Amino acid sequence: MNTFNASLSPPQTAQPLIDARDLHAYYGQSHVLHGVDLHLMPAETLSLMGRNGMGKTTTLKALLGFVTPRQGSVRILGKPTRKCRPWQVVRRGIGYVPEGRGIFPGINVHEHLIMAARPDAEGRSPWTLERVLDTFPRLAQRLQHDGALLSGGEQQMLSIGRALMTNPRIMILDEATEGLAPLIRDEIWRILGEIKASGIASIIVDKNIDNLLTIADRHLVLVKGSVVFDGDSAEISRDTSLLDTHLGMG
Amino acid sequence: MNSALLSTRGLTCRFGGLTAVDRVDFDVRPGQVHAILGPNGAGKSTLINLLSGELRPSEGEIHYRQRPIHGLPAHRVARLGIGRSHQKTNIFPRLSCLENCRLAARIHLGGVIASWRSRATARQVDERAEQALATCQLSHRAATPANAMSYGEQRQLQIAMVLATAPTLMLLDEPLAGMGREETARVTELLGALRGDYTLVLIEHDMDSVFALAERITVMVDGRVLETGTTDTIRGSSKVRDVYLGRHQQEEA
Amino acid sequence: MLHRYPKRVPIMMLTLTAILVLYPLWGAALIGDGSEFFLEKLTLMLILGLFAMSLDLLVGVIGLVSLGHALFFGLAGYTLAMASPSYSAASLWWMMPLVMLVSALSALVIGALVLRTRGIFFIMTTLAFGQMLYYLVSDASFTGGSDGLFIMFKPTLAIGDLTLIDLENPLHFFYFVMGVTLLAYLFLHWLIRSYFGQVLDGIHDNEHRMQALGYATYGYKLAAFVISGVLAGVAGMLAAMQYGFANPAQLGWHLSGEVLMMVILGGMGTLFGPLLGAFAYELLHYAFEHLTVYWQLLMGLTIILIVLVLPKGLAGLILDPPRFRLPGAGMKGLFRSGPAALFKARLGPALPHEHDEGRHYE
Amino acid sequence: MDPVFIAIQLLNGLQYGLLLFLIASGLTLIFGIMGIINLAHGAMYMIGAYLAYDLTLRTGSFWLALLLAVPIAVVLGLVIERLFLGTLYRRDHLYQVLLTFGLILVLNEAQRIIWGNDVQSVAVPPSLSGNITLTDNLQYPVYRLFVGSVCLLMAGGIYWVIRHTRLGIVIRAGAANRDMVEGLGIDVRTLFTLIFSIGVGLAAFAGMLSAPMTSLYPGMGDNVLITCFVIVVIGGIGSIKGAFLGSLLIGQAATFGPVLLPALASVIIYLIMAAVLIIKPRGLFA
Amino acid sequence: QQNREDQATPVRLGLMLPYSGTYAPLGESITNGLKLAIKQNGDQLGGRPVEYVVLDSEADASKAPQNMSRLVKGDKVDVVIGPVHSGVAMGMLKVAKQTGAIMIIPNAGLGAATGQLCMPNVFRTSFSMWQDSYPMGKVAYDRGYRKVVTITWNYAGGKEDIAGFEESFTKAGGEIVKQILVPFPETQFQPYLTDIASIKPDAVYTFFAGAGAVRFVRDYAKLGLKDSVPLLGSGFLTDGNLDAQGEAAEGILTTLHYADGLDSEVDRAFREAYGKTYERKLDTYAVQGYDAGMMLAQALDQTQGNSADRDALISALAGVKLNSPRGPVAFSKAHHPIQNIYLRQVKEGRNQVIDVASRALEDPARGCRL
Ligand SMILES: Nc1ncnc2c1ncn2[C@@H]1O[C@H](COP(=O)(O)OP(=O)(O)OP(=O)(O)O)[C@@H](O)[C@H]1O
Ligand SMILES: Nc1ncnc2c1ncn2[C@@H]1O[C@H](COP(=O)(O)OP(=O)(O)OP(=O)(O)O)[C@@H](O)[C@H]1O
Ligand SMILES: [Mg+2]
Ligand SMILES: [Mg+2]
Repeated sequence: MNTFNASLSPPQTAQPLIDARDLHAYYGQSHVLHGVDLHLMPAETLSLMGRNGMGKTTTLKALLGFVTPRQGSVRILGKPTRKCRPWQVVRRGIGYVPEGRGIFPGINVHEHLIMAARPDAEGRSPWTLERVLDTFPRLAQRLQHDGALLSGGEQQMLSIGRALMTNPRIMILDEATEGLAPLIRDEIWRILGEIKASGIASIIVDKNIDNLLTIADRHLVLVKGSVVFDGDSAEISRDTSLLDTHLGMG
Repeated sequence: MNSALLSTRGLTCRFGGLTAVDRVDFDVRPGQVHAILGPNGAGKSTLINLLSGELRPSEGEIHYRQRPIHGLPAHRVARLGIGRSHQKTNIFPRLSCLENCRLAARIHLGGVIASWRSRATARQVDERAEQALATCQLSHRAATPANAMSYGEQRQLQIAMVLATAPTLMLLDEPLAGMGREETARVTELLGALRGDYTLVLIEHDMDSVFALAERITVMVDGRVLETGTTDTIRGSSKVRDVYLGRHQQEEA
Repeated sequence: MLHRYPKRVPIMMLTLTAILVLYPLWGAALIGDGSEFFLEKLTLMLILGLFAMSLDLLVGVIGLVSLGHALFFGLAGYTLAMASPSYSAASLWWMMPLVMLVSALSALVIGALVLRTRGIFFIMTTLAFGQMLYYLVSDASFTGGSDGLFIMFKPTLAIGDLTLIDLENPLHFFYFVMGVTLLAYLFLHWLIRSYFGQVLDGIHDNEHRMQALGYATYGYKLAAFVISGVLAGVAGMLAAMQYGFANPAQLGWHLSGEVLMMVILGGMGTLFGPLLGAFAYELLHYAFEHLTVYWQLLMGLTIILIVLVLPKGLAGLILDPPRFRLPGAGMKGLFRSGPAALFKARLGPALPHEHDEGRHYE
Repeated sequence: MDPVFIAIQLLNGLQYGLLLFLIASGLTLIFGIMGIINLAHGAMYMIGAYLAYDLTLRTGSFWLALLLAVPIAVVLGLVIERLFLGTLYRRDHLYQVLLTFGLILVLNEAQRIIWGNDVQSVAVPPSLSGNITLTDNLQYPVYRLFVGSVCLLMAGGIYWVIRHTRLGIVIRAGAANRDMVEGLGIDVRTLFTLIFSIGVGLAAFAGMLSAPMTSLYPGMGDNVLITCFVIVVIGGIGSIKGAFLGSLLIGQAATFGPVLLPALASVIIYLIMAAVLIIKPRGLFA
Repeated sequence: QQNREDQATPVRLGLMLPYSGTYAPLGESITNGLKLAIKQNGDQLGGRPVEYVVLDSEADASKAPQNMSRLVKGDKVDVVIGPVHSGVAMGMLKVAKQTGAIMIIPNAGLGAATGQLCMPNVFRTSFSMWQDSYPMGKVAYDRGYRKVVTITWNYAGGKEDIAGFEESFTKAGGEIVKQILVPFPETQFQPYLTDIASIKPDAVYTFFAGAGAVRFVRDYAKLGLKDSVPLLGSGFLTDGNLDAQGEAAEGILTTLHYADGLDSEVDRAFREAYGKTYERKLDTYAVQGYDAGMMLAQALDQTQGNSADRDALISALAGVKLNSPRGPVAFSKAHHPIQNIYLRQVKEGRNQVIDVASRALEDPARGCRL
């Protein structure tokens, strides 16, 4: 899509939800992102792929404002995020599942869920406590359990459930299914499919490339902080050498 | 049973009203890769924590080489040659990768005193640490502080640390989590190569790797052992399919 | 890695040592009339520097923040006061080992108990033990109560009749203290870079993992606690020797707090930082006191400023000298968001993903 | 001692404990829940007491003074948090310690410059200056009972906010991991500024309420500080209930200890703390 | 170096007093009194101008030796005036001993300073704990009190004060039924007062000073003890504290070396001058500072401004006779003031003198070999 089109068409349909250009990010002296371009259209599912340490997480953090890019711009829902703090960015309707899960010690499952609860921009709350607990019955059994003492997989469910409680317009999942048992993993992919169907856009990082290829509309492959591929599943499947060299799929 | 390197009898662990591990009998044969599967919250990690001495069992016994080790503190268990990795990244964030591995290697080569006493031992520690890094392809990161690495790289460093300790028995709690596709393949291969020389207890939700590596599998549900058997029996078990693998995995396999 | 410093650190240390050694050459010329007193002040700063370094082993290296460290400092003073014969001088040959032994034993006993706790709980238990000893000493009569005790004669350092160092002579005493401090620095420097020190680093970072690797961390911590206690004891003995006076205030929490401030101000975990911290703290104190009776105001403001501007204490100033590369928006930001911008501008954005909050006080 | 006096001592201990809780409650909020070690807490307590003194003199009414002083203290807390502490959350906690140590010096000196060195006192407001007769030679001032009940109310209120409101959850979460709370779209920074100011307000409020019961002097907060930390730590950090029970425990210990075990009077609270922590290294109610 | 100093070079006075913390008001009063005396002396001592070197002692004993040393060796003061706090005095005495520096103690009442630690170069213009409390024992007995409870802080000063009272009270035939020691600086007195109420003694004798004294007196009254058990105390209980104590202090009996309503000419003049110069209310501490100043004025006059010859100055100081606001003061061999101790009662917010409890009382200076 080109900018000309974007400016003409009504914002809801053609304006990208996230539009990041030429991101350069650093940790202290080390240059981690080298000009990443990324955009996410409404209701689109985007996967971010790359080996360990290639900059996936950093890209996501740059979008959210946890890392301030030294160069480049991020627009979310059309508005720049330059001077925004992460919470302001997130408030525009992002549900964030960080890698490492970000569970708070000393806070129980129920509290985790209600502290995040928030209706969406239109004031609707399709994701209620009941619905999240229905989705993750395991959490319902552990409602009064301290978050830090949950098993790894339970924490992952909680992290996803918590993000859903914010009734987001965009879901950002870093290592979406890490530590989940196969049955639940399938369940998560199903839910992500459902989310997608309900018009929520998402960016997903995960190691299960096969699932990503099924669910995502478009894929971005990062190598050493640069985007080496941006295309849909068909394209990526055609280009096996790409998968081979950059993702280690033989 | 006598041939078991490690065995538990009636092992139980309760947290308040919750029984996370419930009368588990479990045998690990020397030189084998023994996988533990089970849905989330089944008590797998808790079991490993009991074996490694990080938790004390509420009831039951653990025998290692026919000697009881339940009730020993974690560091004593580790000194017996039982090394482990944790499900949640558990490294030394300010230290460099190399130092992370050195700390691991040193304690298993006699600790501080031995390194002080003999230069050769000290050198051995360095060599072992470097080798472990190299095996995990982290050599280029040797001087990087652990907290300046990506999540996946930190997970790899964890494996390197276990390797650096070179324990007789390795307890690995989801070693592949957080790793990329290629890294997963590589580490799977690596663990496969250890088979025979080392004994591995492996918790992992990545079924491709589990089926590629494991010789025996124990499946846990709600703190209890559902089934134990060879890889093929478990794969074929309908009970396991229902509670853990799901239909999809089954068909693929 | 953690304790490997650029060359300028040893160069600076050597220069400072040289400057101090040569005090007789410049002292009188520069300070004039008060040079004799200034020598005393320098001696005291060295003693406090030694004290601060000993605490740094706990605070900076292992991450155990003690608010009762003056216990060992003061106890050593009392040991000296009570073990000294009334009408003649004691010999340092046995006094020093005695003080070290008493410090070591008390550190062993107290350490064995307080090391069961962590974080803020450790701070508070050390405080509790410090205060208990404080009240014990100031309530009892054999210790001279709240008025303290005099040490009538400075111990001597002699072989037979030959006095090696005349400790009564302020200059000799100064060199003696300097020698001890220097030795302690070199010892600690070696210690924290040794395999033992690496274990302490590991404990600081992640004690749980250390145990899982097989380290009996309690033992290591206890050993470090004892070493730290002994060095604090040596400092306390020197301080008591300097003025021949032991007082309960020397083991109260005020002094513990003050030396902790020196450590933080200087830069934790760097050894030379706390040494500088002790000097800086005392010099500031001295200078401000001279200026006005409202010296606390100046002192407080200076401390606040240093905290805000120097993220790693004084040591950070040397390890990572300011470059003052203010980015374009930096100056504007400075006015917008207060002093925070001052160092943010210099250091770039704070590192993300550092959820180490609560680590010390879990 | 006969039972009547034991009962009176129990009451004394209870009332002292409640007062301690009031002073410690701000500290629990700032330290126990937000995780900030605020050494200047005692100094804030002192400022509160002096504000009550000053404003009572100026307005002629203790109650009016309270009404005016609380907002002043909260604003002071706001300024301190925004200017200084707000920049330190990502750094080692010890820098907060050092900074608040600097603040103690500044606040103490400010007190001396503004109010001078003299010992001062505040009269008990006339409406509460009555006494209840207990024995032939002992009375109980009504004001102390009043303060006791205010403390109880505050304790209940704080407990409710921290445990049972979303705000409480968010503060506790923010102390554990600020970034993640931001990642949920919550403005932690403003929230922390707010809570810190409330904590300062509480410290000052405690100072104001106790002003008619104690004497005011330079550095009066420094002695209170340690006792407060003892309480928070004995109770178990982050636990309002713990701080409350810890206060009551210390209140009773400080009342009965000196009477029953005079030799240990000075060390009793430290002894208790050391014993508690050695047996339960994370406090009684962690 | 015995050469006479130039008359133009100032006499350097080192003031080592607390200017911060709990003891700060005392430091301030003493400084005021001292400066007033010197001002009245024409801003000169023995013909030389005066220069003050002011140092905050922080009432911190651990810093006392170095601070003293700074004044003596660093600032080269001729005389050190200080301290307030007994622990600090100990540290200073040590340095005074080593250096021979002349030191005038304007407050700290520890017995040792003019007892076993007495030395030629140390003077005191104030009091000793014993001196102020000893006369009270007899007063109490004479008033018919037989069973008395004593209460003070558990520190050397408090214990010495109580000991003085006990000595004369038991000698007269009274009995101390309980001795209560409150941890210093605790001011939570309620449990102790309840304890006292249950004992029902004839009277309570107490030593507290500063903020603790204010709180004690107020609590004593508020708990209703004031009406049933008379309160006796060392004069520091009420001195300088009456404003803060208010009503609660009315009627309390104390002994001290100074009082309101002495009404001598010197006292009247002093009070007037002090009132004109300072906003602070006058208290005993100011008198102690004032007398230190007067003492210096007399002695330096006698040596004609020579402060370099220490021995001469010391003997001049030792020979000083003061016509002080508190009455005539001379110095004992131990360099301690021989002075009247007054019995005072709080009336309408004043420490009104009602009697001389002991005239020209000399401290026994136990252990002093001067
Ligand atoms: N320290 C603890 N205190 C209380 N409950 C705990 C504790 N540790 C674990 N649990 C609970 O025990 C159960 C078993 O947890 P465990 O971590 O062993 O599961 P797991 O099998 O490893 O699961 P996963 O595959 O998700 O990692 C979980 O429900 C967890 O919430
Ligand atoms: N806190 C940090 N300080 C310094 N460097 C960092 C930090 N975090 C990450 N890096 C570096 O930035 C690069 C990108 O890291 P990032 O976390 O974005 O990778 P990633 O693609 O998410 O990898 P993974 O799959 O392992 O999570 C890595 O090389 C890493 O070493
Ligand atoms: Mg990542
Ligand atoms: Mg697990």
